[in-house]
Amino acid sequence: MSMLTVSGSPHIHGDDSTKKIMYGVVYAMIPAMLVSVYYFGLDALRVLLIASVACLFFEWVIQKYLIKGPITITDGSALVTGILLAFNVPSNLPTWMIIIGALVAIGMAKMSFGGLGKNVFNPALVARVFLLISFPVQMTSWPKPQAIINGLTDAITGPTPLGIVKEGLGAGKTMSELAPELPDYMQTMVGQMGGSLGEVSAIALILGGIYMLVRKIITWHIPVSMLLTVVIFSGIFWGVDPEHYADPVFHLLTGGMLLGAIFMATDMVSSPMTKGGQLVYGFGIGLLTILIRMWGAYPEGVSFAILLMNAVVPLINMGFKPKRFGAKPGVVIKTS
Amino acid sequence: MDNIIIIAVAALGGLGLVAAIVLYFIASKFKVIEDPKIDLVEESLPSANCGGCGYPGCRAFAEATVKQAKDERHLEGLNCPVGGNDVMQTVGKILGLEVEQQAPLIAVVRCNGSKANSPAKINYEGATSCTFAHALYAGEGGCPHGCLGLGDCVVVCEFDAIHMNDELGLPIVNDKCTACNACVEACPRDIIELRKKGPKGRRVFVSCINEEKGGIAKKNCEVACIGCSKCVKVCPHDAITMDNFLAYIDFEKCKLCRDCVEVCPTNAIHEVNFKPRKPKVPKEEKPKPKEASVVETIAEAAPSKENKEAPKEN
Amino acid sequence: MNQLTNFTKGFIKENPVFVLLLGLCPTLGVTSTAINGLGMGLATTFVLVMSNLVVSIIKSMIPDKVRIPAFIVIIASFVTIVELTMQAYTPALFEALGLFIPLIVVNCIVLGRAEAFASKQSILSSIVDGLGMGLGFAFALTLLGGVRELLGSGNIFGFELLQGDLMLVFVLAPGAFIALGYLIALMNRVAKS
Amino acid sequence: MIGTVKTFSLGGVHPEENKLSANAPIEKIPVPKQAFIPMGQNLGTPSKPVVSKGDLVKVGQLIAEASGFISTNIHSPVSGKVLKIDDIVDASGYKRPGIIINVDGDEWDESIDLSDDIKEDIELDGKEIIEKIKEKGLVGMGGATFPTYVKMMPPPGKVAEYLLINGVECEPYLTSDHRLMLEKGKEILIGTRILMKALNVNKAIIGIEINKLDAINHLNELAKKYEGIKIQPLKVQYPQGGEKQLIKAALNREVPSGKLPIEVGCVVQNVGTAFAVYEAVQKNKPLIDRVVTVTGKGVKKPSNFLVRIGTPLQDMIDAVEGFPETTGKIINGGPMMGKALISLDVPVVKGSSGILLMEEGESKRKPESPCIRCSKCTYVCPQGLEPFLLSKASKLAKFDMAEKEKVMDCIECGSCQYTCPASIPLLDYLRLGKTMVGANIRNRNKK
Amino acid sequence: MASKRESSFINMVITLFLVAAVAALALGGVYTVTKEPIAIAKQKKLEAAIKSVLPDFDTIKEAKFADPEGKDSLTFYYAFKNGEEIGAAIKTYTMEGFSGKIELMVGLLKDGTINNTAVLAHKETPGLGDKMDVAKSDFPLQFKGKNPADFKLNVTKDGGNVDAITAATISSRAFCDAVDRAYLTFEKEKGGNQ
Amino acid sequence: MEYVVIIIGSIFVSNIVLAQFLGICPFVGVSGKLSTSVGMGGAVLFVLTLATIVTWVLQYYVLNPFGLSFMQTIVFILVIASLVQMVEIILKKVSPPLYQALGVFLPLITTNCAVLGVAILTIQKEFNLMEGVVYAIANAIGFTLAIVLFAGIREHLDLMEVPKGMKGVPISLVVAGILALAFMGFTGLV
Ligand SMILES: Cc1cc2nc3c(=O)[nH]c(=O)nc-3n(C[C@H](O)[C@H](O)[C@H](O)COP(=O)(O)O)c2cc1C
Ligand SMILES: Cc1cc2nc3c(=O)[nH]c(=O)nc-3n(C[C@H](O)[C@H](O)[C@H](O)COP(=O)(O)O)c2cc1C
Ligand SMILES: Cc1cc2nc3c(=O)[nH]c(=O)nc-3n(C[C@H](O)[C@H](O)[C@H](O)COP(=O)(O)O)c2cc1C
Ligand SMILES: Cc1cc2nc3c(=O)[nH]c(=O)nc-3n(C[C@H](O)[C@H](O)[C@H](O)CO)c2cc1C
Ligand code: SF4
Ligand code: SF4
Ligand code: SF4
Ligand code: SF4
Ligand code: FES
Repeated sequence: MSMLTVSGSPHIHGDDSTKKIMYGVVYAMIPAMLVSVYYFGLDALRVLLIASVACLFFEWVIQKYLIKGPITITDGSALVTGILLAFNVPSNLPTWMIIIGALVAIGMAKMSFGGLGKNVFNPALVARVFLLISFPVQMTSWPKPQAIINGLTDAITGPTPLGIVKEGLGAGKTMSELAPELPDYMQTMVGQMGGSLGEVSAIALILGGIYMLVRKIITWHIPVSMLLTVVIFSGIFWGVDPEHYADPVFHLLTGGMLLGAIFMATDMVSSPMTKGGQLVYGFGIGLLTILIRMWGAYPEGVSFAILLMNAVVPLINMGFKPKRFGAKPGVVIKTS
Repeated sequence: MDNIIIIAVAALGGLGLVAAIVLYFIASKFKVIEDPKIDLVEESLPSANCGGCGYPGCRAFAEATVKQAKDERHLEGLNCPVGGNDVMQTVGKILGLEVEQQAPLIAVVRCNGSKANSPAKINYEGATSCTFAHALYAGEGGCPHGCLGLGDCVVVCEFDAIHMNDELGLPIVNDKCTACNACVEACPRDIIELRKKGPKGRRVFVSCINEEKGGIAKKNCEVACIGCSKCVKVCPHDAITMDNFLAYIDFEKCKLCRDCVEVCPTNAIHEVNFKPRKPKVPKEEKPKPKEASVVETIAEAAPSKENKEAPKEN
Repeated sequence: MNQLTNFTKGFIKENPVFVLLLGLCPTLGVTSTAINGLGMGLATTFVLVMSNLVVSIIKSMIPDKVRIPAFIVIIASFVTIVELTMQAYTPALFEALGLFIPLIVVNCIVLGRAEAFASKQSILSSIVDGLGMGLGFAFALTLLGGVRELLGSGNIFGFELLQGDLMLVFVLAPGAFIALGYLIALMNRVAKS
Repeated sequence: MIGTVKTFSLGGVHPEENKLSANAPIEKIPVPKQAFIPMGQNLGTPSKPVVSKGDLVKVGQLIAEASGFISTNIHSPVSGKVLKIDDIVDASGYKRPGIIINVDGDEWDESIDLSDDIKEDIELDGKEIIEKIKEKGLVGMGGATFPTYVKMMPPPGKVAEYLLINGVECEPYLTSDHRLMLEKGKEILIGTRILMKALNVNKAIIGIEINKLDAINHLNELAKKYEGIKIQPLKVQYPQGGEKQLIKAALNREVPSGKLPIEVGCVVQNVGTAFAVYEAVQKNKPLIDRVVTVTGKGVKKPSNFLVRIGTPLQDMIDAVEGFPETTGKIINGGPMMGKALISLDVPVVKGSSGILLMEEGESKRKPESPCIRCSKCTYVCPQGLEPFLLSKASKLAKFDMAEKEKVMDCIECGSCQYTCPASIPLLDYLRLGKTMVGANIRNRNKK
Repeated sequence: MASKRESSFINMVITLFLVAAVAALALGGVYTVTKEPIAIAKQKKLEAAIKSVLPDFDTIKEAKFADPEGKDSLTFYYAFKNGEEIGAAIKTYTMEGFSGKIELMVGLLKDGTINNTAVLAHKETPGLGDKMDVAKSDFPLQFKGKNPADFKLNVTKDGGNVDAITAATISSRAFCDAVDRAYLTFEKEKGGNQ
Repeated sequence: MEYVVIIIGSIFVSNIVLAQFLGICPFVGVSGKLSTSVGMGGAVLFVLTLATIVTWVLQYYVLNPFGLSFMQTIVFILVIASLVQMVEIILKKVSPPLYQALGVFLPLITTNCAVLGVAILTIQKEFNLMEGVVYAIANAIGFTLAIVLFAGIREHLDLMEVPKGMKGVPISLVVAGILALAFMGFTGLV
């Protein structure tokens, strides 16, 4: 007989694990990855590869030489960050900038806090905003999507639909004047629009979202409250003045809205712990996104909104506690 | 042109005047009386805010000393373990009182059930918490009294004075110890005791608290005190008592003659910071379990170096 | 105290920025370039030395209750002198440092030193202390400015070292915090070894 | 038709059931050669021996008596000679006072009714029943071993309205309650009647999870005869057997934080307790034996045994054809709440509900990794706590925070740790937190 | 150490007064000394700006005019050489910058031709918007010698003649706006002034 | 509308701490606990508003008429220092609970750039008194917002095992940096 083990109860464990969750997210991102390669060609593959490898590499280096702790790069979290970072940049971003992004995501936003689970802000988004602020030119020139089957001609860059709207409205044009420049809904659903790798195809993202919901990797609370808020607020303005405000569906389908709602706002590490808190969090993101999109200088606000709400998460967690069992004082029942 | 200088002087001087007058007025009108000695005493304290004195922070301790000094004209029962005698002397001086000298104390780990002396018979999985493990079971080595080696004492030490020796699986105290009592309270098994540091840091103690009968104790741990009473008999100063098959050396009575150390058959009695014994009794004669001496060398080597630098020492 | 250690302590061991964390506003606010950092550092050094000097001269003449206001007036005078002088002779730097010149007044290092050191020590010690602390501050600001300038625009003291696109963020507010954060972490490491 | 299936609303998990011994009828196991009877067999104060070395005792004879309010009598489970009154090593490796008896034959105390017939009529009145329960040393058989008679005396001002009989047995592997309900259904129902009489209530609910459909149907059939006893089918959901969860499931009442079931007019007893009550009251038999499940994936013949208290576990292991070589962990109780034992050299006690021999592989915990703040522990906590936060607070000795976040409400069900994808020993730290916070509260109350 | 003065009322007041007075004295002194150089430095800066946007001149006449929107007034520095007006340097502004207000000095010749421009103050992003400064890029050079009468002060994207700074259309647009403001005011006041 | 611009601008777009770098010392120093940071925010709100009013009056009724604006710094700081001390003394006597909540932070505020900075900025931006007050209040709110968010994060980080080298100030500054990055999203709102 070998040595007996003692431990406290419970003595059995469910079969869920961090690894399974993280790779689940990776699987959920496969449709969007495929679409990005379809439309942006080998460049998309390059960005995906560089971002993932760089994230894994930096995690390994930091764990091995700086923190000198266990190496956990196989848990999949750095891979998720890498892919999401790739999803958040244009496909023509120079390689070295992607590597800087990975360093920021892993080194600054994740490992500086102690690694997986300890970070306050979403690493991939910190990296994206860092890159956006640092390299505005490269981060805002978007290759036009071109199906791979049309051949790999030199990519033509063009603005994103949100960029067109921001620019156009800024220059005093009206929505109807801008309409010809914008993709139609069908195109935005499939991915026929300018943008970052991962944000172009609504269908692919929704597919991934459904997969994660079914596997219980995420819950509906954050995406739904976020998107609902966006629809309601943009709807109000659009209803009042459709010439100067884009319609809600446009807001939903363009930019990083779905990518953010499904994959980034749902990052469990940087989102609230209770369902009530998650609803508030989603609401906040939606509100801030619309605020920035409509009146801010940047055409897209999802990343900023998520980061801003990341900062509020600790407060939300203090304010929103789960429904405690037996919180109400009991009623003494009298019988004869 | 020089006009501006005059105006400047007038304006700023006026402002200064007004400020001074108003401040003075308000200060005297809204004065809150607080004994200035409190500030003085607080300044002289180490500001560790460790609570070792029994008060919630240095300020509270300062208030208490000032109050007691005023009411009772002595500082008995008040001691800042971190600052030690020096600080209490200073405080005494500030308050115009004498403070009696207190012998310096140090934390002593009374268990030598190292991984080699008390090998694991059970595999433990779970929280690194002695308190939790203590509630769960007797311990990997089987001794229900011995050190669990999960380091609750190490965690609570504010002074970096106690560390886990991974090879032994036992905590080792160094000279940074301020005798704050935190580890003593943290240990669920009451293994740690504050004992007199002793002259030049020399002290003798029984490194075991196992109250089992000899055979059982020995089965769990090679270096356990088996209650044979040899040390009690040999001690010329009546410093050793035997209770529940466990010897205990009273540090008030112990004169550090070390006779007991030599007679202990399991080498459960430890001597620290003594010069190596003259080979009066050749070491080979006693088949000492190896690990026992390791503790001493470690405990000895580390602090003795620091002893030279530590100004506190005597 | 040995005047040499008194002087050098401000650089690493008791560096006002990296260790004592004082005067963080100018530290972050003006260090978009090394030269601004240096300018601010020197201006602060001047104020520090002069006010330490004056305070240690007149320390025994000042009653306790008005100690702080009196010190503040002294410090503020020197700040204003710096302000006026810079405005007259180095207008470009004055403009770059902007609001942070008058804010030297509230820089905790200045008042802290006057209060904690100069009001208790001899004149010479006070000057040396002021100089050490001031230069330590200047050192920290220049270092931070250099790092931010290099990463943000590829230059150091205006000389181009790196070319191409650099990380704008370091010139902006977030970069200031981030760069200082990592510099402090680095300094802690250096100080330990 | 079994009626609406209910369950509790907050949290819960559904581990693999693994009821390997569900079809194994209860077998009697031979009386041991030597019986080891620890004095601390109930929650509360240990009992005090009333026999001394060399005394001859009969089965059912009082050998130790209650020493305090929350304490119980202990009766000899065997007949023979008291070998000594000495320390016995308990399941954790600690010494506990106990009585060791050398068995000699199987001579029962005359007052015990040994006949097989079922005695329906309840002759004693309420007070006498409680007195009987106390005298016969009954403790809760559901695991907590709380002296049963204490539960039968609601504090002044509180009135019981419902008696709940806990037949949930939500722990994986364990089947003793299940078998008992199938084989001793009638006795359990009479026991329930007795308890109802003692508590002066006219409504009793027996909660059973629907993975024990046969038991539900069987008891439904029998209960037709008795007024006021309802069999409540429950969805399979751990920890439905927790009394607060059971009350919530059956009656949709929530026991307030820090309060007892009586606060919402309920008293909860385990089916085993009900059976023991029947035996004590109708047959005058003290609590000297109990049903124990011996099971595990490596066990050749998972069984349910009726064993005497004090029987060494080894005897039962022998009865299931030996100790599997692959065993890595021995658990007293189920895999979710049971206690790991450090050896088989310990006796069966009143609280032993099962012996689970876990395979080496499944008994090892997965290595801990960092909390990813997935909230799953919060979602499954039936008490609405935040285990990730409480365990962190306890680990970092922030006990004030743990107290504020209601660590004392934790029922130690282990759902959180079971679920945690990062395999964090949440419950270990929660227990630590409860220990320390409990001590703090006691100190405060003393002051 | 010398004993401290007691904190009596008189002591406090006198000390604070004295310290303040001495400080004021010193400050007044420094102020009088630096007053001139400060004024000169300011003047120099202004002159430098004017000089950089206008051809050689010897006298300057200052005037203020409301901008076309009538919200604010622009400062005009009419420059004369040998008594003849050669044009005006106009301190103009725009609120349309990426980060708010931008101030420019625009030199217009008598016929309204842009002689040159200079950036006085802005908060645009370094490396992007700040390229509108001559020191940083050639962007402002394209305005030199153009007359807004036939040179459309709009970025090409909006159908104008101005090539925007890469990735800083907003700043470029703002720049045009400021120049346009100067030009329009200049044209409006042309008749009135002479 | 002007006021809205001032308010949004001061709270979000150019947040006093995260974009203007004023009041960093208390932002880093007393943001360890949420309750303390709320207290600090309250104290700043109080002093900032009061100081801005007083200094504005001094500037426009004393310094400007007498051509003494070069003494702005010295006069302002003297006034602020005295003001803070007065408030402290009065508070300690009049309302000990309020003193406990706010007063303990008052000495810290004297050497807080935010107060002097905002006072000077109010003059530089040529605000009238009402605008100055709004500006001061908005900035104090901006300060409170930043410090409260920051304190929340730091309390959260207290439960995380941040690596040794980054523990304390470094990680706080990185958090502040990321927070500032996030706040850049508000660019252009006004
Ligand atoms: C200190 C203490 C006092 C108790 N007092 C009573 C009581 O007065 N009445 C009662 O019905 N149950 C009482 N109980 C029993 C509990 O309600 C409960 O049945 C017991 O703790 C086991 O439940 P569990 O297995 O769900 O934890 C008490 C329990 C404890 C620990
Ligand atoms: C998590 C948890 C699960 C439990 N599961 C059961 C169970 O399945 N069956 C049971 O009878 N008691 C179970 N109990 C014990 C009950 O809470 C309660 O103590 C018992 O039903 C009271 O009856 P007793 O005093 O007769 O044991 C459980 C307790 C807890 C905390
Ligand atoms: C950090 C950052 C700073 C920016 N600064 C400016 C700026 O100062 N001026 C400007 O016109 N655009 C600036 N932009 C870019 C605008 O957001 C917008 O993309 C651009 O003005 C319009 O794009 P285009 O010029 O390529 O058409 C900045 C972008 C970022 C990310
Ligand atoms: C549903 C889900 C969403 C995630 N989203 C992100 C993300 O947006 N950005 C990111 O860096 N990591 C993401 N991760 C991976 C992981 O949580 C992240 O690296 C941690 O924040 C690192 O501590 C996600 C993980 C999951 C399970
Ligand atoms: S905790 Fe123990 S070892 Fe540490 S200083 Fe206090 S008494 Fe000494
Ligand atoms: S001495 Fe006590 S607290 Fe320290 S490791 Fe051993 S058992 Fe734990
Ligand atoms: S063990 Fe405690 S905290 Fe964990 S799920 Fe059960 S009741 Fe909740
Ligand atoms: S289930 Fe585990 S990983 Fe998830 S929040 Fe709870 S403790 Fe953290
Ligand atoms: S330097 Fe600004 S608050 Fe300290």
